Amino acid sequence: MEKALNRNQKLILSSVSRNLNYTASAFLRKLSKESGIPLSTLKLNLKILKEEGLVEYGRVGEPRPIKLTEVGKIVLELLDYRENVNDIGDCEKSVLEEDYRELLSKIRSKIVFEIYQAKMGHLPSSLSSANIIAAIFQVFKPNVTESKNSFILSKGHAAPALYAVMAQHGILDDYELAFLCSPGSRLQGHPDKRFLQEVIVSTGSLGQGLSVGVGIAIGKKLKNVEGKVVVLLGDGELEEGQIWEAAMSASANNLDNLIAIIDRNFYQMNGATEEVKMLEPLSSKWKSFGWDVIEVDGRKIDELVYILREIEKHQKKPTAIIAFTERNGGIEHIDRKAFYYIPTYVEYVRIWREQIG
Amino acid sequence: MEKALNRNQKLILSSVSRNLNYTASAFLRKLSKESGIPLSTLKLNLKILKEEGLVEYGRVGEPRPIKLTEVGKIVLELLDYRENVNDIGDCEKSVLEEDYRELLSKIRSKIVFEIYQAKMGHLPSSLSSANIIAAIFQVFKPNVTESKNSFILSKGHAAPALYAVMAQHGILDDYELAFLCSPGSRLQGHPDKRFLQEVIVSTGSLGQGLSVGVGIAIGKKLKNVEGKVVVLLGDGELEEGQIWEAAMSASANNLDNLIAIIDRNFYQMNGATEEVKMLEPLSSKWKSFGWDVIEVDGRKIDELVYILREIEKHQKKPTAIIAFTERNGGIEHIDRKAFYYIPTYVEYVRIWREQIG
Amino acid sequence: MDSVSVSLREAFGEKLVKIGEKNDKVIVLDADVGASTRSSYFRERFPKRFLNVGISEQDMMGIAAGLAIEGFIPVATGFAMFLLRAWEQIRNTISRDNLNVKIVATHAGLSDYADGSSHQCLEDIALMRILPNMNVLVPSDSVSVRSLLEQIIVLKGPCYMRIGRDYSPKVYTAEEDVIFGKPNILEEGDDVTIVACGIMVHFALETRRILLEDNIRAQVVDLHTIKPLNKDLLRYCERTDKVVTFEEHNVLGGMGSAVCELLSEKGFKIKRFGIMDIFGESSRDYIGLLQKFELDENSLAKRVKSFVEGDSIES
Amino acid sequence: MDSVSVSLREAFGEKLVKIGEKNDKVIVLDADVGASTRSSYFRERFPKRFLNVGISEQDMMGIAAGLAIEGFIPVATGFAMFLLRAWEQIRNTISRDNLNVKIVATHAGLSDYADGSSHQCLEDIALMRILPNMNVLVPSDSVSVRSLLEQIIVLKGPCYMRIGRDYSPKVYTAEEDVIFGKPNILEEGDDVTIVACGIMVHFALETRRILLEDNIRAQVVDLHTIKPLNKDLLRYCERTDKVVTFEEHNVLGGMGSAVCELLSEKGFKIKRFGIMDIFGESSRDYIGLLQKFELDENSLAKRVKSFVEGDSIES
Ligand SMILES: Cc1ncc(C[n+]2csc(CCOP(=O)(O)OP(=O)(O)O)c2C)c(N)n1
Ligand SMILES: Cc1ncc(C[n+]2csc(CCOP(=O)(O)OP(=O)(O)O)c2C)c(N)n1
Ligand SMILES: [Mg+2]
Ligand SMILES: [Mg+2]
Repeated sequence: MEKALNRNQKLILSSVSRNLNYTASAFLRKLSKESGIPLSTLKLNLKILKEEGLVEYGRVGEPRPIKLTEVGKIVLELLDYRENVNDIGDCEKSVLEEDYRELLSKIRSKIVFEIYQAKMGHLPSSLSSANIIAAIFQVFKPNVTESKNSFILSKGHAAPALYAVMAQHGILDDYELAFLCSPGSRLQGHPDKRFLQEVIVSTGSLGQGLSVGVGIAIGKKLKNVEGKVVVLLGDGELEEGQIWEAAMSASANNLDNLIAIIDRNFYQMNGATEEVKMLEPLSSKWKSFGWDVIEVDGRKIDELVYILREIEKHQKKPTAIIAFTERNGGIEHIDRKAFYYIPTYVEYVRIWREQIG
Repeated sequence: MEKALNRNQKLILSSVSRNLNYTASAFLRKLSKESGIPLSTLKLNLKILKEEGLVEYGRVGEPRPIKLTEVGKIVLELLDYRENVNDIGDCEKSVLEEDYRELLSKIRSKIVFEIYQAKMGHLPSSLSSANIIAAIFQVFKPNVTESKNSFILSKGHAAPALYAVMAQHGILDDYELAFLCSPGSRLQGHPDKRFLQEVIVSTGSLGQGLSVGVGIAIGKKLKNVEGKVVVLLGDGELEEGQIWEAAMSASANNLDNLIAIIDRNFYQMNGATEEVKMLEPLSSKWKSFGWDVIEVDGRKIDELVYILREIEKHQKKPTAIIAFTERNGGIEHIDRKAFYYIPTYVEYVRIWREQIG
Repeated sequence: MDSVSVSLREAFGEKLVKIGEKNDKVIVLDADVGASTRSSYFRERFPKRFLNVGISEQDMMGIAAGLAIEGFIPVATGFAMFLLRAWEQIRNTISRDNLNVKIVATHAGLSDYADGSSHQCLEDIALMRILPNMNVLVPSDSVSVRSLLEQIIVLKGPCYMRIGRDYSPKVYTAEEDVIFGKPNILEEGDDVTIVACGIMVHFALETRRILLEDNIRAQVVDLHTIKPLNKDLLRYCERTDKVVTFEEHNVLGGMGSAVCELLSEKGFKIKRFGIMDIFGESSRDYIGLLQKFELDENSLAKRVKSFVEGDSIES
Repeated sequence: MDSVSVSLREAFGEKLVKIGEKNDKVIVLDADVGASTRSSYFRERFPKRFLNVGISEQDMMGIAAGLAIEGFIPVATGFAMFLLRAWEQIRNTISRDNLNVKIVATHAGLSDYADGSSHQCLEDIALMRILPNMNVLVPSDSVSVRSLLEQIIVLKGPCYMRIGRDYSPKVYTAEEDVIFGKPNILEEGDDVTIVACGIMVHFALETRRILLEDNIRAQVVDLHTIKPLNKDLLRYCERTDKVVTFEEHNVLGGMGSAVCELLSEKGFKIKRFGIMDIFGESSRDYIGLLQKFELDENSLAKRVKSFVEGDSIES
């Protein structure tokens, strides 16, 4: 699962959906003739698609018509609308400067898709961060080889949101989103560099990302290179003492290239942050640790994008953005107090419709 | 080394100093006659004193006069002036309400004595805390069985100061102060409960004491018993994230029975706190973590005692006392920037004279 | 034998409530994963004796130490991996002062199959068994969880109990059969001894069944108490020529290593099966993951057979 | 053989400067103990490439990870005991991502004799060797410190190097004789093999001398690289009937345990000598403390003799 769908596989997938009632071999012969692609090539790719559970067909002596599996259909659906927004990398062009609504709908749908497919993964926490991660990628395009900026998802359990945004930016293929938590998949339950290089550092154990961010920021200064380091933290995550060690290190080292964004949704795993440990006055905490603090409505991606662009230009100190969010990402019928939530098929379809209509 | 000097051993020690030029057996016969104590008892005790290096004498076939060793002399010196202040436990009586100068001089001398004897241990850090620990014991008499109050020396490297105060309060015998860091001694390099029960919890690894204090404070509340929990922290120690975890827990649990005292001497092991990690604005930090904060001149024990008594009566929240100190404890020729300092004999005598003159 | 009993964490959560009913000194601590560890059952029943200290594992261990000093019996709960965040605190405070803290770690081994390598704890047996004063337990099914939990609560001193998340094929029927400190011989045999802990005990029994088809008779021992290590194990192992160990843990430093240490003076031939010094990864199902790491009964039977028959292909 | 060479931490501090002169990618991190570890020499020479992060070991490991990601070669230094405060960070960030961080831990074993049990680290070999990707080294004298430090700086991947404070009787004369990953046979012998690491190598050589008086000929192997564990060791051990291990570490989980694991399939008779699963304590001198724990050459010779002669009094 290390690679995304190739061109031939995409072709097969879309053809299958249009050609009903063929056996696999008849289908392949037809497609080969139409496309000019050698039969053996198509055969190989079809086999891969079957192994990965996207298509099903009979076998020798027991012929059945070839068709898409449930997963196959959804992957195709995703591929289709990606075509509409002009494919990988270009996504930005298609997005109007001030209208990110469509972008966000797509990202949210992708998140729901991932989790519905896997029947695991942390939906509310991912929805909570979707806007923020989208804004970060919009402004900084981090972690790819050409980029000077780095992004660390310290609250690693929002991995599905990261993957969705990465897919939106062409770092992942949409098709891979069907394989969250599958063995060997690049989409591990938490961002895992061993499987996905663009994850610059593996996370999943809370409270560690900010220190790594400090190290990268110091590294950039030592090398005398430009670039911002952005770390996304959960609010509950701030209960880890290591965060405050890192906060002190950042100000002691004058890291005016380090940005921490706090996904302030007021809930952690087993309760409200203020009931468990009382984080308020949160902004005073960061200030007393030597940081500049900005509070922002984290549900509004345009605000986030605006603020990030401003910081990019004018940062003087390590800067904490407290982004007020909701753990349902605005999807009303998901309880924003809940940590676990796996949609049923009906809910899945409903959300999907709501989002991409 | 689990026990202090017994009555007989003390007697032997002081007699040796008055009786010169006796062999050991002649000395013992004389003493037995004078005191009425059986010869065998004295013999046994003398042997112990020799094993512990307090006296020396010849052996069969090689007679030498019995005499005190260097250590023996100092132990005796200590024993002597303890007699003057009316022995164990009563020390408080002898201290005028507002005049702790003598008390402190004694404690400081004891600290210097310990470290001079051992040629190891952290003198500056101990001197820095001496006033504070003395004040805590003055007000709360913690850790002994009858006490409802608990004290944790989270900055465990100030153990010599703790031991000195404990000796002052009769929890240790002065005699033991000669055995800091000796194998089997109750006076381990850092407070160690395995060797000294009154240390309620072992320390030495920085940053852990406040959490234990939180646990004890919660325990007292659950049991519905009175009593304060006092934790002494180094300022450098505040760089451990666990401190801030504990700080949050304390306020989240409304621990109005927990007091943290910060020995604010502005130095850590390898530099000035503000150069290494920038702790200021320190009082804002504690406030933003939900604590009441009081700043006090930590060089003035009467101020410390006064503040602690006030807090004992009126505490409403977990309370941090930032006590401004100097790491030489006011002994001018010790450099308060230095972390390591072992006095030479000359310095030792000089300090000793200065203190108890 | 292969009917799945109640989930391990369910057994833990329910038993904890029962213990709480009898013993009001028991205080349960949680680092914000109570719903997952099922310590939340205790919270519902005894809200005043339950404390979610937040996502601060180090602080939790310190608080537990303080409560123990005040005479309570704190049970500090969490995911095995994240409790190890506080290893040094456990070492320098709890274990050094021999404090009466009970640590119960869930989601150990590969049992948290979805979450991947950051959550799959393959090191805790090693980290805990080398601590003086610490008792280390790895119950093999939900019956053992109940039985051993009850026993460690009354024991004086620090304990670490490791359990997986849910999967728990039945090994025992009666709680009385599982006694702290006493390894259990579950099946006799004279060709090879399989020493196992945790759910690997179930796989040991299954492996034995498969090996029988090849006429290899395996003795199966459940080593639920890894520390203190009962020396009877030595005697049991003497009954067979060769010894193998099964654990859901790195093959370095864990239970297998403890067995090697115990038997080392006697010249036994021992082979350890576990995770071969690599990290875990995500999976959508547990058994699939065990298969990937060759810890299912079929892989194990093949591997044991090749060891018993003397051609050690792997090494 | 028993002339004391330059102190271990001195050797480390000085060599670090030399390495820094040749390689400007090397950045040294300290958690406020630089004067004690002697990483301060590097600070004096290259103040811009030295960072005292303060008393925050966890943060230090994270920062080291970040620097490695940016292509530097961070050397994270500190007392062994307190670096373990960051075990989980080392595990989940450095080791999991196979990052090029070099960890050098001083004051290990009993070498910090004055400070007592909170500082005397008897667990680090165990905690580090069970981490995938981690290389674990325990140089036996100051020559080995220099040699191995130089080698691990150029190696790609995470390394943990353990050294004591000062005491360092001479074992080697030439740095070329110590090669990463290659156990060194220092003395031949056919009655028993002594596998040792750290300053215990010196005591192994001294023990051998004493055993010779009883006509027991010991082979002495310096296992300075504990991970990756070189399988040649197996071959070396085959030359003698029995094997003993010497380490300044808990006998559980450490180097001796690694040797047991390696030899376990072959039916060797092995006995481990180290700290018998208890904590350290303060002392005014190092050798006295080693004697107390029966790790001096005389105690060791007696203990090895009794094992070789077959009456295992202790067990
Ligand atoms: C060190 C550590 N402890 C515990 C966990 C388990 N855990 C995963 S998510 C979570 C709650 C996180 O809350 P918050 O940071 O507020 O994130 P949110 O999901 O609300 O965005 C917990 C406790 C973990 N992953 N790492
Ligand atoms: C966890 C831990 N890290 C490092 C040390 C080593 N150490 C002992 S004292 C000290 C400096 C403490 O500074 P501070 O807290 O300011 O105490 P002071 O001596 O100034 O009172 C350090 C780093 C330790 N004991 N524990
Ligand atoms: Mg939250
Ligand atoms: Mg200080």
